[in-house]
Amino acid sequence: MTPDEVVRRLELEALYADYAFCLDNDRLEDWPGFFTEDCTYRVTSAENFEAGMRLGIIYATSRNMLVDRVMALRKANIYEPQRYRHLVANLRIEKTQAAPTGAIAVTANFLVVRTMQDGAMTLFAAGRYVDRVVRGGDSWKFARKDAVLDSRQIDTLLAIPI
Amino acid sequence: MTPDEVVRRLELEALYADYAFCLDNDRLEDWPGFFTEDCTYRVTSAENFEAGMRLGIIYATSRNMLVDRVMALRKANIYEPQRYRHLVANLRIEKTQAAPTGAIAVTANFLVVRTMQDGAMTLFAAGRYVDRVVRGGDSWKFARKDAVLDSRQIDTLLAIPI
Amino acid sequence: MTPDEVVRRLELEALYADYAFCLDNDRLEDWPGFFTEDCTYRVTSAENFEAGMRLGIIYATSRNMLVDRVMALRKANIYEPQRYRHLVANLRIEKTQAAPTGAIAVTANFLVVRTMQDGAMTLFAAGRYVDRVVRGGDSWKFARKDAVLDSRQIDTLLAIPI
Amino acid sequence: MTGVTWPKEGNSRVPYRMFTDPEIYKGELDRVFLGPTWQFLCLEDELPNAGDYKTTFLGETPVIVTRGQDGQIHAMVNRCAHRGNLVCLKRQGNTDLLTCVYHSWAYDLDGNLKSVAFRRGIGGKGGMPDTFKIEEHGLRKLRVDHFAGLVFGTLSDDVPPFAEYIGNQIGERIGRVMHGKPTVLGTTSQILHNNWKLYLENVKDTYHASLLHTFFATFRISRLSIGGGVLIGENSGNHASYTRGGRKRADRADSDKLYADIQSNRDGLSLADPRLLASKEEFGDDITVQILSVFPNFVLQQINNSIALRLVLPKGRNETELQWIYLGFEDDDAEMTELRLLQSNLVGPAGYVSMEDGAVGGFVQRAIAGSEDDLSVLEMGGHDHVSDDTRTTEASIRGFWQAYRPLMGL
Amino acid sequence: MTGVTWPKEGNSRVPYRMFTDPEIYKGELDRVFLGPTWQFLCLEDELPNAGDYKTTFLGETPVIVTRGQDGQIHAMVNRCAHRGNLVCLKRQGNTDLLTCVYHSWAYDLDGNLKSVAFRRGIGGKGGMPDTFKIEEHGLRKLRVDHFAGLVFGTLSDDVPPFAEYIGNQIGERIGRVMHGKPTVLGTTSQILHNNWKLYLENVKDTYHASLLHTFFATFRISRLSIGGGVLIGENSGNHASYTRGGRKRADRADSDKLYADIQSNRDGLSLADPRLLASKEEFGDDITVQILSVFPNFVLQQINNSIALRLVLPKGRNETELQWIYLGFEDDDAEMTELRLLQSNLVGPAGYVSMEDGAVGGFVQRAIAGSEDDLSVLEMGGHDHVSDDTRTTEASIRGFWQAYRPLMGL
Amino acid sequence: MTGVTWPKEGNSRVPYRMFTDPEIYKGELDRVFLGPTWQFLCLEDELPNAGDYKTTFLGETPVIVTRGQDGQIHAMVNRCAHRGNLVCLKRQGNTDLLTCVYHSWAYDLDGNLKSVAFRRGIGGKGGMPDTFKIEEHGLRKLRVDHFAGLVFGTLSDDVPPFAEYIGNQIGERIGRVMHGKPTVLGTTSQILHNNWKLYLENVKDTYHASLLHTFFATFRISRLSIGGGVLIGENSGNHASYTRGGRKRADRADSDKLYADIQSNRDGLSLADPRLLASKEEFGDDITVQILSVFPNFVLQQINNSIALRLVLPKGRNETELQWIYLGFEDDDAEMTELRLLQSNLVGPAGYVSMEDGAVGGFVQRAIAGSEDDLSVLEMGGHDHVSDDTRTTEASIRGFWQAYRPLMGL
Ligand code: FES
Ligand code: FES
Ligand code: FES
Ligand SMILES: [Fe+3]
Ligand SMILES: [Fe+3]
Ligand SMILES: [Fe+3]
Repeated sequence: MTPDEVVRRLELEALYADYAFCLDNDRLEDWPGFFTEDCTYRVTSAENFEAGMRLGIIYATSRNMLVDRVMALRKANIYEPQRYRHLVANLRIEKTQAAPTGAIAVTANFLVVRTMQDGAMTLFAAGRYVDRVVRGGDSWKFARKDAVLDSRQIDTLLAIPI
Repeated sequence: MTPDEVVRRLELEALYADYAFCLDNDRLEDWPGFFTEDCTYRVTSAENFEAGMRLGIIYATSRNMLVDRVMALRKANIYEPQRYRHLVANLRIEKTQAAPTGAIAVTANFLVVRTMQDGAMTLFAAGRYVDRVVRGGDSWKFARKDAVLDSRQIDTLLAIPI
Repeated sequence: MTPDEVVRRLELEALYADYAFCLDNDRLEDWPGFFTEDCTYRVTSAENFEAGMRLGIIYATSRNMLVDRVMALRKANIYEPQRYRHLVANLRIEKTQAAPTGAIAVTANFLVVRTMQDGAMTLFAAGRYVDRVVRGGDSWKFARKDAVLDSRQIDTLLAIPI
Repeated sequence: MTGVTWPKEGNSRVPYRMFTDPEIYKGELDRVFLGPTWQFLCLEDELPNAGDYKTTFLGETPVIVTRGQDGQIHAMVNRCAHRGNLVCLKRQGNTDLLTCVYHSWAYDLDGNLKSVAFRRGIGGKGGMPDTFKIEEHGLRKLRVDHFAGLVFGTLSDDVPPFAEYIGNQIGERIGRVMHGKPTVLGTTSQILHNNWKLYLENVKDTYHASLLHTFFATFRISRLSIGGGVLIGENSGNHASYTRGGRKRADRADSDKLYADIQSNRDGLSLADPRLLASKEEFGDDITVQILSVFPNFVLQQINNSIALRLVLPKGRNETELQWIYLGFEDDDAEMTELRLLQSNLVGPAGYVSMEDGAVGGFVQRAIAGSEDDLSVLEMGGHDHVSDDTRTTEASIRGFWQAYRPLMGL
Repeated sequence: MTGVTWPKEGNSRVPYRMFTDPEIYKGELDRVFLGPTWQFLCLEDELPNAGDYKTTFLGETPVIVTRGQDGQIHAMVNRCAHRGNLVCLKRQGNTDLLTCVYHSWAYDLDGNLKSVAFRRGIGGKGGMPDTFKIEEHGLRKLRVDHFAGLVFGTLSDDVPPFAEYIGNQIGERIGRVMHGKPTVLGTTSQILHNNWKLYLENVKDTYHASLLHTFFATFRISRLSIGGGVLIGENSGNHASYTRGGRKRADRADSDKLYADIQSNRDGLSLADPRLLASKEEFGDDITVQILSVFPNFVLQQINNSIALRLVLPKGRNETELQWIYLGFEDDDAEMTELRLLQSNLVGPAGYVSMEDGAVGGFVQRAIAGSEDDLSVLEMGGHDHVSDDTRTTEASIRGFWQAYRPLMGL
Repeated sequence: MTGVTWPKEGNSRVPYRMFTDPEIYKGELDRVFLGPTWQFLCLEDELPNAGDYKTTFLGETPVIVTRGQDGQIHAMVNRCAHRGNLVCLKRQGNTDLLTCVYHSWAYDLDGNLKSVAFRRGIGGKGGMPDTFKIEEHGLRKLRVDHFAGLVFGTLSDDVPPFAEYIGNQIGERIGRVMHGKPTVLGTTSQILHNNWKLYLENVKDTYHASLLHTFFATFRISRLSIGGGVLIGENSGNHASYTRGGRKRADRADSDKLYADIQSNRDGLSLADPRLLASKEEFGDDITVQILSVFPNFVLQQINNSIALRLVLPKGRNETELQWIYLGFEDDDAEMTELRLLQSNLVGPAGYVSMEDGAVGGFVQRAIAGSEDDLSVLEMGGHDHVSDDTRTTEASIRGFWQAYRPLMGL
């Protein structure tokens, strides 16, 4: 592993930590900033993903659609107060990828625990991120993010993104 | 990321791994050693934490209080045999922080699975550490550790620290 | 932490990420390749492990036995479609160990969430890996792997390895 | 059947006990789901080839649906005639024979028992007695019927054919949406923490849409002040509600006035990326939203160009699985497919105008704890259950209870 | 009410069935929690301003507590009069109107229905019939009463006012602790895997404290050998137990002798940081520990300077939520606040002298499986339920059953 | 006992209700598990020393097993005679006195109450009344019996001694396997999502083994075409099935023909590391597989050199815990121990020839939902329940029901 690869790996780990921090601590307004302007973001199930079905539970083809999602969650949609706790681990950088400046294919496993205001905790989601990150100025951004849920079932609803 | 930052990040990841190892493998007597003598340790809920309420489910303002906690768990308190499994991930070092010698603000997400002697497993806790670490000799120590639980509810009791 | 130690730690983290990826994405045929030819692989409970009982829920004393396990899972055994999601964290390298070329004692914590085809998710396993890794050519391999489950109970059956 | 006596007000009152009582629930599994009702099994196109199968449920009873060698679709209870094992373990697949893993009894694709392992014993020992007649031990078969590419099944011999069961009006409304050869764009599922009937009430509740789903009103996609109405079938358990002319933003002022006092109204919101709401005239009748239900538990949805089937499966008295199948049509071009995918953000577990429906039933379930003897009030639009060209009514919910009560002897 | 006949020994025997039987539990929700009892709702100071609200429960029935425009505290069942949705979704907040999200029916802070969305329909179509009287469809209201800054509620018209319900002695004991304007230092909650009554028995059990909580005895905080007693109210479901003079370590030798044979005694333990046990005379009566309960499910605790309210909420026949509200007083100085925070380590889910109470009820629940017809023995201190100046008694537990049985017709 | 009337076909039909009905389940806990049956408690060698104890269950009732000062093994219900707390909290340990943590009542290792904390009160106040007789408040005791190093217990006074209960034939079969001083190689446990009787049926089901466990047939470890049979005890709830001569691969061709049409056959498979299947003649009778059960819930397994005890514990009508204890013998050499450890891959939760048994019961449980009135068919090998030298039979399952029905009054 070269010094560059060391730095890249740790920067990407920090990226996922920052991403989780944003979603877990109700900083939704910062969330679109983790993506490129023409990003694709999708939450889907392993079943759909592996069947090559493009449908997403959430499907956005621009950063602005993420901005709209946040706006709707803040202003239009009604859901009980709840919080997520992401655990992201097992980061993998596809060996076959180009220099740190180019786009990199990254996968990572996640668990999301959802806690409702009364204190009820559930293992809400388990799955993997299948992402493409690019160097945007001094930071990494998601050009594409697929949050692939192992389960085809969603408990109650999916409000906060994964 | 500078070489120093690389080393610091990995040392801190190792610190949290050692901390979890200590609690998960019944090495409670080693636990106070992860803290400075005048540390503050608290287990609290996100609800209390965000409301600025200082109350802790556990609240200690010195390493000796941690020593007392261990002594009570060993000699005075009665609870069923049980073990924890910590998963600590998404470590974040607050950018705004000073040199590796100074105090550093660190946050990380955790899950704790509790297993009883009969084999029953529960997702016991999910939350984040909001910590301040300092360089103590050749190792890092917690000057302050807040284990902030997402849930306001504790299943049965909290014996082993988080 | 020396530059070599930095690289070693990150290479080992990558090893566990690759290992989890293999099991979580139905690449069972690749699984034996993570082990040395004369490896020992065992899935056991903390109860047996700490009592010094050698019995394993799975117990293999060669890579070929792992090959046979995969063959049986593919051709002989009957079980409902299911998938795992491993979260491996809190990697620890025993300080007392020799140069990166020699055998290294490594421990890490894991959670495994199992998802059935209908979408039912359960926290299937929590525990720790107690491993010995060696440098095999340009990659690390497991000379010994004990997947020590915190619980003595297995839900339904254990088909896919841990 | 159970101590419950129905309130004298009839269908404009519902005892909360109907959503909580374990005896009621057990009765429903038997009288409604295994009774004289048609329930959705699959799309014909989900089983294109002989040997294709998938599994689903009638209530909580597991069912296999197959495409037989005869090219016909067959359905049977997924329970081995020997000792009751699940015959099909996979959700879908293809096979010549349905072979039970437990003792290898094998059934053909119509559910007839074809072979019993070691039926004659071994070396003249063991085996089945001569009195055992293989033809008496098939899988329990369902009646199957088809409509517009949809396959329905029932265990009842008495229920009329499907077309008759839904009637012409509802039939036309289904045909209108299923205008081509369907292709599945994807599926998902939600676990709802409420009795299945609370979700059905929600689906039939034309009154709530623009109030609960403030996204609707905020972006003026659908408002009660926009033209529309509700059709109720001869079997009043079937319904179709529709919104007309959503796309012409007629007298916005008026309509805003109407919504002025209602919390669900938010002003000055617009989308940073309006492609989400771009939609294409597809049906030639300027109906932008149509929600249709077939008693007891099937829903067909059209919201702009987003088309989905929903199947409502009871999983206990206060848990329900809501399954979604999103559809396009074979002759959709890439642009239309993209449109449908983008509009799918409106519905499903994270849908801008449906996520609330995933939670509100659970809110009711929690709220009625300890109030089983109280009654819900269904008087919007009066007390009857007839079609009307307004959606400011609960008529189709009353229609649901009108269809439900006789089955349950209530 | 349920096949159970009470043992002839009266309150000194309790059938284990009382903690396991689903019928008993259902009966309690109705007869005890929705019956003639007062239950804690909130502190007056939790709702300082008009429009403030919080939600809680009477048994399993959800309740809203509000501070009305009139400055008064009101309480109602948290269930919409329309179709039973939760009116308040948040645990606490501030609002002018209580608006149900489902169809925007709006209630004032007293629970009166103020508006029904589209009540008159739209364009002359739909809407509510003229027979619908808005004033007949309010939220169900609770009776509310106040005592020493605490707010209690009931759905019963017959239960006497709160002060009378608890009687003078218990009232004085509450007043003694609530000696100032309370401030909430924090809250927490525990899920107990036992029937709610097992926790109430534990609270009233003056016999167990120094035996189960070996921390007490080990550090000589409270021992049965230290002076103390138990008060039992005229309504014998209410009690207060107290320990006196804990701080003077009188005849330690004697007392050590008494505890010598008891496992709960550990010798030679001392704290590395004794600040935990530093306490300050606050009440001027040298009472170091007072545990008080109001039937059926409210607890007020004073342990040295640690003051907490506990609310015991049933969540099924063998699950209970124990909610804690830790208090200080407005005029506490920083030192006193720190003292209370440190002493909070004694109680709660991780409390040195309370963590065992979180588990022991679950141990009993597990132990009595298959022994529903056996009886627990409550003979310590005899068979009656009168006040006594000893804590080596189970009198106040017998008092609990004395209050409970008539409500249940047992 | 419960509206169920048994089908006229007798033991060759079983109503699925037997696996789903809560009333049936409650009846079993009382009539079967607390009734006239012997249930496995432990190995004598698990409690070598005086004061050693472990805990287990009779059905859902917790039990303590101890080695007394008298060197004898004793067993009692794990429920304090005071207020029902678990007396032993740990699964195993060593102690002089069984002291309840709640109020420190202490029992000797036979379960007799020895001391009551503060029985005489303090300072002449409180304490137990004089009428309280300590000797009337011991723990409830079990009858204990021994066989071949195994310890069994019952709460019944009527059931005959264990040796008589199982009869000579089964006794010999147990003795055959327990040929030395056992050592525990390890333990594990499985949670099965099915009624406990479905697992017992599976254990007694000689018909399924080579069909469901295709590993067996594939590697020709055991096939129905290999010699073997089933013994059924005088108490027909007890059985032992056996496979003979597995190791000589006689007429493979023939046997392959028999299996040719059966899915469980796979060809051309061989192990990359054959040590797994290397086994050693241990019993001198060329019996390679013996599965033995003692009514209601004990199993003794020998598969080649893999020896295990299995205890089947009901955890609700549709959940079961299956506990495994893997054994070797004191005089095993290192090679034999290694052999047993390797062969343990055949059994347990991940066992090549047992993992399917962990799931198949759950499949049945799911399949029979909504079919409680249907019947399973048990006609393989006829309708009776007598020993036979074939395994192509369900005789020993019919024997189970023959033993079960009178206990339940069915
Ligand atoms: S249960 Fe299906 S073959 Fe026996
Ligand atoms: S349920 Fe509250 S407004 Fe309809
Ligand atoms: S319950 Fe055992 S001593 Fe009181
Ligand atoms: Fe809706
Ligand atoms: Fe206590
Ligand atoms: Fe088997």
